[in-house]
Amino acid sequence: MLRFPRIRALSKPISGPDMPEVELASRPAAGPSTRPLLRVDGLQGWYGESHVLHGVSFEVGEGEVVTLLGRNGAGKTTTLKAIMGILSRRSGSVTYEGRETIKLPSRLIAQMGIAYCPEERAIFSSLSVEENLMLPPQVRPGGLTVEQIFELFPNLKERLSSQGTKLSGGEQQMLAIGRILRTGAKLLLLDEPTEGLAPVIVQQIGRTIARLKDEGFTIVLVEQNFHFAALVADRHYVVEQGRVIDTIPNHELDANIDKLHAYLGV
Amino acid sequence: TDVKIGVLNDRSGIYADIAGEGSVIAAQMAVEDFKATDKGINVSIVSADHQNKPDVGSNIARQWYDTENVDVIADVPTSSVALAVNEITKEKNKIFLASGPASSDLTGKACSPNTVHWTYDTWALANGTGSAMVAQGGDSWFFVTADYAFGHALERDTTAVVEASGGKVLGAVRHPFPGQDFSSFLLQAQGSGAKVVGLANAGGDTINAVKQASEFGITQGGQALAALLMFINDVHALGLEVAQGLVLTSAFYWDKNDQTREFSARFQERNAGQKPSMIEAGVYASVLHYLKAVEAVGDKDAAKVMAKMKEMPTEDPLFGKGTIRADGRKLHDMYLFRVKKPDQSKAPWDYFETVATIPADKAFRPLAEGGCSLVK
Amino acid sequence: MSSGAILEAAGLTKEFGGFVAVNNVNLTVERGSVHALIGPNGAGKTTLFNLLTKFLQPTRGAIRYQGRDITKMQPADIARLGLVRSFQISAVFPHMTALENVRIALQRRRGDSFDFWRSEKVLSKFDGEGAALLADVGLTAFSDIRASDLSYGRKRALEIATTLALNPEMLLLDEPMAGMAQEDIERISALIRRISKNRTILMVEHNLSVVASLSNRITVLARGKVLAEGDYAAVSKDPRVIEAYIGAGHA
Amino acid sequence: MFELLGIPPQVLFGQLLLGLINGSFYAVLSLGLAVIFGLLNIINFTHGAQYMLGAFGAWMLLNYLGVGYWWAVFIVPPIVGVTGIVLERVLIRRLYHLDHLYGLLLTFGLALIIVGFFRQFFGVSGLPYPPPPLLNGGYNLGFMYLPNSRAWVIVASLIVCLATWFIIEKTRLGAYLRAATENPTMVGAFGINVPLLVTLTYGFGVALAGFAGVLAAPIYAVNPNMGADLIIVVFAVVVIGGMGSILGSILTGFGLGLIEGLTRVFYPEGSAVVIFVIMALVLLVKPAGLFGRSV
Amino acid sequence: MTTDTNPIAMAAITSVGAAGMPRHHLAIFAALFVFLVAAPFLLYPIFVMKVLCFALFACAFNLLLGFGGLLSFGHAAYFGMASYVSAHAAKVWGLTPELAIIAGTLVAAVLGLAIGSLAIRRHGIYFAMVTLAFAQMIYFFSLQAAFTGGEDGIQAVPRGHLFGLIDLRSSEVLYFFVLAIFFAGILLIYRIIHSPFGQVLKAIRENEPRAISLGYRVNRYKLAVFVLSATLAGVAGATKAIVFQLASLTDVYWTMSGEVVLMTLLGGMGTVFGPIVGAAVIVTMQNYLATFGDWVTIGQGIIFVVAVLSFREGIVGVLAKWIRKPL
Ligand SMILES: Nc1ncnc2c1ncn2[C@@H]1O[C@H](COP(=O)(O)OP(=O)(O)OP(=O)(O)O)[C@@H](O)[C@H]1O
Ligand SMILES: Nc1ncnc2c1ncn2[C@@H]1O[C@H](COP(=O)(O)OP(=O)(O)OP(=O)(O)O)[C@@H](O)[C@H]1O
Ligand SMILES: CC(C)C[C@H](N)C(=O)O
Ligand SMILES: [Mg+2]
Ligand SMILES: [Mg+2]
Repeated sequence: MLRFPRIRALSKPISGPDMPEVELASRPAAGPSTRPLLRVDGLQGWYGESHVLHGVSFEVGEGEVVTLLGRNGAGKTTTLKAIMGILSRRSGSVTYEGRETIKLPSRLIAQMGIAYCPEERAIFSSLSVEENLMLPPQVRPGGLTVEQIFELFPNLKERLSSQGTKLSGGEQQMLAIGRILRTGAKLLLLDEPTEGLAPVIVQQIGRTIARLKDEGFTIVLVEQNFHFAALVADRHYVVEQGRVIDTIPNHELDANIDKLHAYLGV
Repeated sequence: TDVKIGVLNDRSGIYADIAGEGSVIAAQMAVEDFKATDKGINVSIVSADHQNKPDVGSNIARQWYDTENVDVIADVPTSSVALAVNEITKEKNKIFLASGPASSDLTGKACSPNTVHWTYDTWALANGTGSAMVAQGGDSWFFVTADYAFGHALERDTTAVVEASGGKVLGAVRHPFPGQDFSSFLLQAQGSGAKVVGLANAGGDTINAVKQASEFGITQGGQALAALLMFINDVHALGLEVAQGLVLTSAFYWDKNDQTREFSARFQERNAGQKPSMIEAGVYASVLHYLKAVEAVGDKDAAKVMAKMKEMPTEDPLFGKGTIRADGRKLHDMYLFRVKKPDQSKAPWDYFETVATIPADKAFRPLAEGGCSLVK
Repeated sequence: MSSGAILEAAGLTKEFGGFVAVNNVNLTVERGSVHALIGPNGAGKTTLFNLLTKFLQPTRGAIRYQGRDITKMQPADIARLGLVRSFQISAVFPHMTALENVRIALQRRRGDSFDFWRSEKVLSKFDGEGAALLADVGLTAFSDIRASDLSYGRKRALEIATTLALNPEMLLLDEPMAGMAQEDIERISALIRRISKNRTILMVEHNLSVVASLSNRITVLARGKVLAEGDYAAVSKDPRVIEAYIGAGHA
Repeated sequence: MFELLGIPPQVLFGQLLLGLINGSFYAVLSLGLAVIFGLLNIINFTHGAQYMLGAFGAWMLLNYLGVGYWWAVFIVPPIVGVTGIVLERVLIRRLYHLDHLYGLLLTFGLALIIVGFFRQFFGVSGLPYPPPPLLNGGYNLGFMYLPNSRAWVIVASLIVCLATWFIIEKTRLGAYLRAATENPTMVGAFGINVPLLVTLTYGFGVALAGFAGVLAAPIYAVNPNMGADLIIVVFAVVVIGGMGSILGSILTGFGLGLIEGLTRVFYPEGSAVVIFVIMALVLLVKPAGLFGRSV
Repeated sequence: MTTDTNPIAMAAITSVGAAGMPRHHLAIFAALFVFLVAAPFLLYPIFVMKVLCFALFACAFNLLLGFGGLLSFGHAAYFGMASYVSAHAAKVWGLTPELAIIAGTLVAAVLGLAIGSLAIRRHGIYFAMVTLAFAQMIYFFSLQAAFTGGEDGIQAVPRGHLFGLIDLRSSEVLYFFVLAIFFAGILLIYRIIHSPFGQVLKAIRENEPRAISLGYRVNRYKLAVFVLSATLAGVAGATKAIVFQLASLTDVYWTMSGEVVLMTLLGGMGTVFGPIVGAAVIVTMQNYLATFGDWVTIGQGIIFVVAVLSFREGIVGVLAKWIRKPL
């Protein structure tokens, strides 16, 4: 067996003066403890002819952080895209703040206050870093200020005038997260935000998520690294073959760890 | 007898207004006026667009002769295409009634027993306009020449005339064909100090060049403009304001006599209000003459009909009396016209005043000078 | 195990406009080792890779591979010397099947790829070898699937199989585990360990557990410069590395 | 007489000035093409036809409605732009997700149709468009006579070019446009109305072509074929400048006008090919054109 | 922004039949052969020869675009130059037709080598533009050089005697000579596509950096396919000059480069048989609609618009999708 020092280190509950917020994340919850902000019900999705989502259902309460866990190709990214309205063929029901959005174009969904940070980052090469950062229009008040974003991701500040795609892979990830924090969207859909990031940054993002949660943001997180997920989420939904097959509240994670390992094939 | 005439010309390019649909109408009118059916000759007319490209033109000509039993091809503006059709017609032993093309080579080194060159040629244009301008004191020239076979020929023939009349050529500039912006060539012409700026081009090129010459004040500056090949349709497009005063050589003008007026009125009705150009007039006259020859021979065999055409004097309402020479050159009077001032023009299309008439025996290159192999 | 340096870079520098992405880096990779290159995002790891494989031209510095100066060579020629890289963003031939992907690499080794007058049937002689390589990375069941239809993890596996098909002396892997699920990580780790037996590997990787378990030597890059070098134990205790890269969480 | 390279300086300066005027047309046309290519990834082969539409628009306003040149300068470009918007909405829209070859083919086909109809109904000899009184006459600059109509072309196109450049490179709207080129889905997911943006952009690019057409009407004959061969030259200008680079296409437009002007003095026959020689040289030395971002 | 990888060029090879090609390909080749042998007795032979020349030209072009992933916008240069040289060789030097064609082809190959080695260093649209630029220079040369006859072209080229023996003046005899050239050409192209070399091309088209990292010197492969394509385009142009007894500026003008793109796309780029169909459709249209003046232009425009909007894989591409087999 391989040794995974990082995983061991991270799976201990971390506390300490530098990461106080993380503890907040571990609040127990079985279903949404608050009124559901987002409700996905029987969501179906297709890429052309291939049917990828077969009835995804889950709920996220206001101010919660939930994760979608699952193997490669389970349909996690597709679920986020369907919620965001950028999967061209979808059916079922997605309600946000009680409003049905399944038929709306993505721009109206965005204007309701949902923001998406894609797996492949989608940094614009014809825009400078600064323009990339400032691109998404503010949809609501209450987003982070540019200064707060630079505090989180100091790399960005140094490279403001570079071409967006000249940033390193990790820096691009920071930029992709940073730019949606400005918009004031209340529901953030983050697709593998820690992929390819240095551990320091991963921790920073962990702190950021906790802080965002504190400030009332609601987050749907897709993660491969469930040890990271465990630190920040209230609840985990396990996705397999286009369905949610299990729900594990974070506080029951330790008890269910073997089951989860089996799901994820660890 | 069944006769099939193919009108081959430019139906979409820069010469389409001079020799396009109008030529087909002219050919039809010739057939109607000749009352062919009454005389037992069944005439059908086909037409096609050669796009001013030799390959397209020769392709169509060959196909017409091979598969559609076309007996005679008429018109073919654009010298390069005409030369190709000339070759194929000879090879297939049919008849070519060239009205559109300008190159005097058709009755010179490329002459063919199967071809009649009807309306005009570069030699006649050079002779008409060139000598007239020199005679008026325009004894130093600068050419603005379309950079292709026709432009070169026109420049060459005009240079010869100018020099023979005692003038001299100060220079020439060749513009890409077709051109849009002539200002820089005109500026060079202006800079040369020549008394006459000769435009050795045609159609849209001439129109643009004349227009821009007026914009840059060439004529106001004291230089004269000689559009060596200009059609009434070009004048129509330019408007008299700009075109006034231009001197041009032509074989035909609609307002010459009652017969031409009568024909032109009928033609205008069928051709979207446009008066006939000299090429269209030539198509009418050449088809008419061909049909007469067919009637006279009672057969459509090319050699016999051709012999008859050359033997019989020509007579038609548009060009009057004339003859066809051994080298295939049709002879008739040519005219030197001047474009009227706007206030002189009394009616639509009232554009030209006659400056001189060049008699048929002076209008064209003497038979001996062409180098045609049919002339012994 | 080690028998001297296989790859050496001396004073390697790359500037983009005014920005120095790689700054005077000296790097020695021992023959037969698994050498990891880690460092914060934007440290210059990918750029360094690009320099070593000549996808970028260094501003200054020299590179020697097996004692030979390759600073002036073309990327394809470097691959032909047995120094082969993978990409940070998955790189397969999307409209070809998994087997065809591997065959492309096998075919290059055979060296008659200009034969435009022969039937491609001659390529079927590689099928056995190709299948074996696919089996190594657990893709046997997918050999007739087009690469574009494979999941991300499997694409990475295919990419490694393709690279191995060249039977390279030395591999440069840029974040081979990025975006992989746990099961794939374990499989690929095992694979890398196995193939490292008679090869040299230089890899960029953010997954520290993978780095720790696989590599004999680690170079830490930060802001274009070498910050520290040593084995995992030494490097992970280096306070500068903790500050710049690993973070307090790993204390 | 004092001469420069065998040419009297008067003639040389005159030619340079003419080159600049020509360059103005290149600049405005290539700017429109660059805007459309840069932002929509469509190689708009209809551009030449739309330039022609601009000239015809002015001609029709004058002849059918009696509306003069100065009104046409403001009315025609939006009208041409609207025809572009219709094309975009109905046809071009369907091709964005495809290789730009298809956009080229479609717009090429559209150009054939438009030009074909105009040839059918207006012939090809060209129609006269008298310049307005204000543009008649000109100034004697000593080395040449500069018609007002041409001086106006330089001024008008400079203004339009600079304004466009500013909007695209320096404003927020411009940033949306550039981002939407690369990844319209993501920009839409930020809450921006990308389809509208794209339609307006196409309309704007086309309006620029229409504007050039209006400028051309009093100078050249109004002719259905006037854009046909120009398109390939203008396209070369865009490429030399660097595809999608706004500033590049403007500067290159003026620059190549000048170079072409010089060629007309020293080697007139070559003036049609010089742009291509330059294009080959530039692309061999600078892979993405003079001002292009290397990929 | 790159045209290097095209979405629809995916001539994946399936079920290989006995003769080394899939059975349905074999069947199509056979049917095509039978039809073409019968064609001169049913149709105007010169017309069919024109189709064959353009079909070969389009296939040669498609080799570069559909299978090499390189969009050349200057293929008229090789087609037209070969046509001039072969016309000149037959008319002025008095070479026999097969030698004249070889001469034209060689010039196209050399030209392809010269231009290709410069152009392949650029990508996508810039590659297309470099090829266009050189083609425009070739056009300019053809316009100015004395031997091409400028606007008039080289006219009255003798068809001559094949191998000095067989008189080609009869269009029927000439036809079978052209048919042989055509078949040799497309079979060669077929083989190139389905060769080890073809596989490498495909890999390069799909992911060039990866191919480099595997040790392929991609520029050599691109150059090789460029030269092959130019050479075959030359064969087509040289043959055309003999058939029509004419070489003219049309064949070197940029619109000819555009036309071959249209033929290929209309028929189906990246398919084996598409360019043949595309060439046949376009040549037929130009041939039989020539009497309709501007309405031809309008009609052509409408066809392109409809084709792009509703069957953009091209005619054959759409058929291939229906029967789910590469064609
Ligand atoms: N653009 C596409 N076209 C066709 N199929 C796709 C496309 N994108 C994804 N798929 C398929 O849809 C399924 C779900 O993919 P999805 O990207 O949602 O998975 P995921 O759970 O996010 O996986 P990963 O962890 O690898 O990101 C997979 O089988 C994948 O192959
Ligand atoms: N072509 C380029 N032009 C300008 N700057 C560049 C270019 N390529 C990389 N950079 C810059 O060089 C730095 C190093 O980038 P590099 O991709 O090598 O980082 P990395 O160490 O691989 O990071 P990551 O772990 O995030 O992939 C970054 O700041 C990046 O912005
Ligand atoms: C004016 C045209 C109808 C004739 C053309 N210029 C020729 O080449 O002969
Ligand atoms: Mg995913
Ligand atoms: Mg990297």
